[in-house]
Amino acid sequence: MPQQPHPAASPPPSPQGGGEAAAPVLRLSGITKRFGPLVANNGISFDLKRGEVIALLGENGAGKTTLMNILFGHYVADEGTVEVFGKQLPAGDPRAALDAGVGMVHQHFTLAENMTVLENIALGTQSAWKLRLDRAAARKRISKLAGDFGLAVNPDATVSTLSVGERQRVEILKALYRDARILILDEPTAVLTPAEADALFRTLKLLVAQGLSIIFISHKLHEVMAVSDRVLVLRSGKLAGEQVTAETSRAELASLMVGQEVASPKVAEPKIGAVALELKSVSAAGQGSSHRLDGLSLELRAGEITGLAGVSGNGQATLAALIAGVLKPASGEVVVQGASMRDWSPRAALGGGVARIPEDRHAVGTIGDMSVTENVIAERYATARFSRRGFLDWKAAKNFAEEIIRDYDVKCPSPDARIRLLSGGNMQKLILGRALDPDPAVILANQPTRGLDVGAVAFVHRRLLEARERGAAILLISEDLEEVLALSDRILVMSKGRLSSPSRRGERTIRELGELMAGHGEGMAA
Amino acid sequence: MRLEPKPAPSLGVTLLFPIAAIVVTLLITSLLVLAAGASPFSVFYLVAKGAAGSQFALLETLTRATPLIFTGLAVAVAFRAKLWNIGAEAQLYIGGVVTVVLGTGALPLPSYLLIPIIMIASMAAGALLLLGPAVLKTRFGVDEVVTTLLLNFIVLLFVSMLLEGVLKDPMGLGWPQSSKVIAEAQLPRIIQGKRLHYGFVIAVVAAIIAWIIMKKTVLGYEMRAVGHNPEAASFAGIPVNRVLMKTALLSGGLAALAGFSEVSGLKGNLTLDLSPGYGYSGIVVAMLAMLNPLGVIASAIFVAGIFVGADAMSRTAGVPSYIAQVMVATALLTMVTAILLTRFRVRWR
Amino acid sequence: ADPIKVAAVYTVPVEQQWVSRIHKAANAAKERGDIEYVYSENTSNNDYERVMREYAEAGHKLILGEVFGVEEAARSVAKDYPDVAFLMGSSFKPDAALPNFSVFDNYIQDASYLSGIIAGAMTKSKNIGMVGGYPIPEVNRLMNAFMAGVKESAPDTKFQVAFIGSWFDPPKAKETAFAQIDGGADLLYAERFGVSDAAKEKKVLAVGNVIDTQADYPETVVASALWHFEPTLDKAIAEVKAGSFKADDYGVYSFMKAGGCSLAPLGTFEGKVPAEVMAKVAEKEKAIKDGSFTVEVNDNEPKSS
Amino acid sequence: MEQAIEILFTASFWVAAIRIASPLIFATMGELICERAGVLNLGIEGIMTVGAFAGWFTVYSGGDLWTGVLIAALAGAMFGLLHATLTVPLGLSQHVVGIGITLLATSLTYFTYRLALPQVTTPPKIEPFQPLPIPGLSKIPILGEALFSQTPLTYLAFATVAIVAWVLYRTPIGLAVRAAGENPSAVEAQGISVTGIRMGAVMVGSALMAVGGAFLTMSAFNSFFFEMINGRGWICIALVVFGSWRPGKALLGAILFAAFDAYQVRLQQISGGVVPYQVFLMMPYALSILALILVARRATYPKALMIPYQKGER
Ligand SMILES: Nc1ncnc2c1ncn2[C@@H]1O[C@H](COP(=O)(O)OP(=O)(O)OP(=O)(O)O)[C@@H](O)[C@H]1O
Ligand SMILES: Nc1ncnc2c1ncn2[C@@H]1O[C@H](COP(=O)(O)OP(=O)(O)OP(=O)(O)O)[C@@H](O)[C@H]1O
Ligand SMILES: [Mg+2]
Ligand SMILES: [Mg+2]
Repeated sequence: MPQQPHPAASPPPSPQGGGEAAAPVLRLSGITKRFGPLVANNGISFDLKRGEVIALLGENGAGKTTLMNILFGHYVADEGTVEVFGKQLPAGDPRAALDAGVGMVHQHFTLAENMTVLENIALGTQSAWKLRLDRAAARKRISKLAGDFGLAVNPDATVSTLSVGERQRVEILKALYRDARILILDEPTAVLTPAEADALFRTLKLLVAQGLSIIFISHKLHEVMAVSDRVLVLRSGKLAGEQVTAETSRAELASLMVGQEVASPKVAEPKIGAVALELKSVSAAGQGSSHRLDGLSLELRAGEITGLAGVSGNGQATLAALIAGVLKPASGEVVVQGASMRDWSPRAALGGGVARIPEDRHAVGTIGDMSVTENVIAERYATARFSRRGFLDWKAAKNFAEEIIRDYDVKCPSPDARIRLLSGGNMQKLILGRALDPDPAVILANQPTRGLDVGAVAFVHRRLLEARERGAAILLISEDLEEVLALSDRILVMSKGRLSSPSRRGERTIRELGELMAGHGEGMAA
Repeated sequence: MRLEPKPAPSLGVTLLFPIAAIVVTLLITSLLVLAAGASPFSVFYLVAKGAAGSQFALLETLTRATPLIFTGLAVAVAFRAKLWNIGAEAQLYIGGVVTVVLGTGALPLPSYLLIPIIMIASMAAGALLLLGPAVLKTRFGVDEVVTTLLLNFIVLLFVSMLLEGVLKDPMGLGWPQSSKVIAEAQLPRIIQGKRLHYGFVIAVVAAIIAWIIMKKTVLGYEMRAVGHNPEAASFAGIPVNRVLMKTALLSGGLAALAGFSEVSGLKGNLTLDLSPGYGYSGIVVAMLAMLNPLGVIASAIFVAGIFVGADAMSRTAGVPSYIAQVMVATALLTMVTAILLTRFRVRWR
Repeated sequence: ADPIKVAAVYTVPVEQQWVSRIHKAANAAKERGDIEYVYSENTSNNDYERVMREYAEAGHKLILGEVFGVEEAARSVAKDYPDVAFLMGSSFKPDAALPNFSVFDNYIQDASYLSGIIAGAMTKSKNIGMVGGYPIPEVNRLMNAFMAGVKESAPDTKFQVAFIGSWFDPPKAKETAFAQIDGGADLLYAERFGVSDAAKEKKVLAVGNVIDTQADYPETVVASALWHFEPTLDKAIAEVKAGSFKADDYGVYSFMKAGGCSLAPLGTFEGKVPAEVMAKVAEKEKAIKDGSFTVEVNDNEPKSS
Repeated sequence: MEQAIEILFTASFWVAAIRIASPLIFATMGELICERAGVLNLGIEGIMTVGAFAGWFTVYSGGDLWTGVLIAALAGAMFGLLHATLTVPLGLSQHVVGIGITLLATSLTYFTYRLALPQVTTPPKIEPFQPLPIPGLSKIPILGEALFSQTPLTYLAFATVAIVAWVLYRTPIGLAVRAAGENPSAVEAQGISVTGIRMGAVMVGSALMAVGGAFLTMSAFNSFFFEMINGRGWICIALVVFGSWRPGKALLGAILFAAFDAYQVRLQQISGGVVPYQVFLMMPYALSILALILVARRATYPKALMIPYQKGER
């Protein structure tokens, strides 16, 4: 049974005084990790200094998470060593990493949802054989840390009631609570709103000022430029480059990552057509932590990308569920290409030519344990193309899968591979292909590039613009304001379940949009 | 300790581990035989002889495998869609009830009409019985593990009530048993004078049909999708609740066929001991087959063979007959472990 | 002569009262050197036929068992092995066309009836509790005879009858008996294990059935109707030895006349049962033995009154 | 009708209810611990059988009663260890292992019993736990009698509930157990071994199940019989769900179920044989389903229940 001294009792050795530059807080030497034939990490070595922020960059599947998991003891490296404060960490022992002062905020949160914030943080921090969990002490310490670093959360809140941003704060608190001296953040901003991301960066600054060292993984180059001191680029498991942030540029980093220049897509003038989808004063109960909708109206026109910006939780998820057919309106009307939809369901939406790209590709977009082929036909298996008299035409299905794999440049071992084995970017391409193949009249793109690398992002953008050219009506829901600004012909802001008046491309500044997102400013429709 | 997937196990490895499992099982069994004061050396021979050493033994094994194929299929189908049907036992009994209700003279029809009618009616009854828990699951979120488990008790008491009431055989001298089904409702024996009956053939056909459904049809695809990720399935437009209902109907129907086949093919009438836990063994059979309907045939024969063989061994060796169940259980646990080890490698750090 | 090879196939463990009597008689015969004895217990009816065949194949000369649920299959086995004698517990009659298949049953209603007479005299509350496993003829028959006996000495006695739906759940039988004691019973008819324990704990009386448990419950068990399988088995062994085994109903060897059943000695209750009651018992016993009185065999499910 | 209601106000009815509930309480707490850690333990029926035999046999062979309880618990923990080894690090199907363990434990017990006592015809008896009325408290009408005139094992059952509740909600280890059932990666990320927690929980839970079985042979009764667990283990699985995975509610469920059981026995006596006895026997099961329908919507079950956890897998 694990035995954990109270963190305060054993402060990790922190190299005080001079010689900081000489003695790194963390040293990875020659880390190699194989998954079967795949070499996920290949002889990676680097140092992290006290108070330094390193950004780790790389395409989807480059091996970033794997490397961090080795450092933290989730995975055991096949070769190489990890040294923290000059002492070698035993392999595969998260407890040792924690005790040595390494804290990790995982790409996918590791919180027990039905338990409170305090319980999640205190887990494993007190001696297992104590007859009583000291909640008061834990609460005190959490409040202090929260105050010191601007990480406000209610310790007694159940995690399931928290927003993504709050959950992330809990994750960081977990690390700080254990006196972490090295903090690893794996794509911390992928699911954050810009405002939340800013708050996170402020916290990180405070931490660095306290002498913590940080490894920060992100696909967003502007964040990397803003936050880090040094950038490491991984490509196919190898360290492909190392740059001092101040001496490099976004373009250079992008080309280091992908191996070539990434051109941003060119946007032609829209050819706006008829209304393809219309919501007529619909009301619907809120989905999860998202706001409810009350008498909301919306028109999507052919050949136009409508961008929907907003702080998450303001009803975007509810709106997306509604358009996707997952949610039936309590009142009001859904009109697809002129036809009022009485029985609204995912099937009805698909039948009406509405393509859907869901927010969560792992939980909702794909069925992880089924093959690529089985996943690509999921929305259309019942059509004549893939089935006859109750029997599936596997040949047609496989052909279709191969077609998507080819046309959408999906990297995968074979159409029979379980889709779980694909990287997020490739999964997303597959979902995109599945959705766009039937030339849909309406496209609901909900966070289509979340967590994707720059190459994949450009690819998705290009495909969406092509669909627009072809005359599709597109609703782009994204928390990435840059993305919304770059792609949208028309922008709406959602706040407390209501939509602002629309603005055309370039009409509103980021600032104005920000005010609308915060729920004030002119232009909120009544 | 952790498991790492093996790339592609070679044929040798695929066979090696199951063989090792059988060897371990025999070793453990031999130890118990030794503990009972008998000679452990011929255990393997005696088990094999008892399970397949003669035409009689082989037919007995297949006879016992028959209901296990049905219940195994019922479980395999349901578990695919993650509908945890632990109630195959109850569905089996309901199938038996329908068989005697219709087969004891109520429907004076020729065999070729009567038997299909009884089969369909049994399946319908078993299907409806599982539909209840399925509806409770989808409508009220009631855990079906529990409801199907509890229904086993309720149905058994219900059958007991019928057998002491309306279904009681007037010629049965007061025993809680039903009348015998009429000749037209009986499944013929495959070999005259032996116990193996056409229920076995029906079971094999059912397995093939179930395999086709799972592999080739839209329904099978839907069931797997719902089983793996209901949320994603629902998003993609798969009618999750309807699929679960269909799964329940199919699974309950298959389990009910076990009751039909035992009554109509083997016992002739319904008693309270129609099944020595075939419903529960079905779970074992299905999981050993890794939920593959065709695999269910093999695993049912394996489980039946071990039992029949070990039971015979216990008599020849002169050890308590409970050793048969011990051996079945040991074989099961070692075999599932072996199957795992063919696919994964154990790393100790 | 060499001992005869005897095999028995039981559907329950040999602890079960009914089977324990057969097991005991067989072990006694084995001790005497008359037979070699092997058995298979807890054999489900699905396996019954197979086990019978295996024993027949293995050269056993006499096969004992209980074929209540597998009558037809058992008879077909007998047909296939004409040289093997089958003596089977059964509710049906022997069949002359199947000369090697005989039947028996625990016809101990005589003793049950007598135990009922004593019970009627010993209950003060005129309220008797009866806990059974399942209402099958073997059980009903004895319960009914017992109730008839009770009515002989206390006609207005009230009966509480309950079935627990299991042969092996003594805790449940005990709870049920407790409930009957709560319901006013001061004497229990102990058809299942567990009932006498309840009686002992609550200091009321019990009447035993099939086996004699007075040694375990000296303060509790007043009387017991005992089944002796020995006359039945010994007769069969003799027939097999003589080569004259034929289809027969061995049920009569369980009758009191044949020594197949008896009232257990009063033991600790000697002198506590009123003398006139014992006189009546003796009188009835005599009448039963000389054939002037027969206890009715009633297989219907007894009901609470 | 009146009689039917009067029963509810008799002390002996409630005494019986508590007594019938006692083995269920132990086993339900055992199952609850396993499930709280994320492991469905369908081995319960067999493990109870092992406990019933081990405890009884210890006393029969000359051990004292409490030694018997301890041995029962150890025997249960051993089968728990087997279950846990197969389902936790190896991640085998919890359904199949559970049923396999039930089969193995039951048959191995019967086999051992037959080897140990080859010649008995009536199962030998032991001197079981005797009721130990607590002075004063047991004099309180009905409630006091029901609760405080039981055997020491019943008191232990109630104490177990309190301890389980305390451990789960008030101690660091309980926190880890609950988290392991909710999200094992959260446990792993905090440096605790999920495997260790789950295996420990299954072993402790199985030990409790075995004590529940031992109650039947050492307190409710005084000898061991084949098949005497008679489905009680399965009931406990339902009780855990009924109790929404909370010790207090599960205790309530166990008492409620036992009360139904004690009630149906008494109703059988006054029904005059008009209603088939099976209807009464069905009552506790049918009412359990009904009760489940009422509580199901609010029940929050451990999210990781039945999901094996493999370190380094997603
Ligand atoms: N548990 C695992 N089993 C097998 N292979 C794995 C496993 N985890 C990762 N891999 C392999 O390692 C490679 C690197 O994965 P990793 O998660 O480190 O990528 P990443 O750089 O974090 O990607 P992303 O930017 O998408 O998060 C993947 O391409 C994958 O094939
Ligand atoms: N069990 C696994 N076996 C093999 N490879 C895996 C496994 N789990 C993950 N991977 C690999 O790990 C890589 C990263 O996985 P991850 O889940 O981090 O995806 P991602 O690209 O980061 O997506 P997202 O950002 O949307 O979560 C992928 O390339 C995937 O192939
Ligand atoms: Mg990653
Ligand atoms: Mg990613």
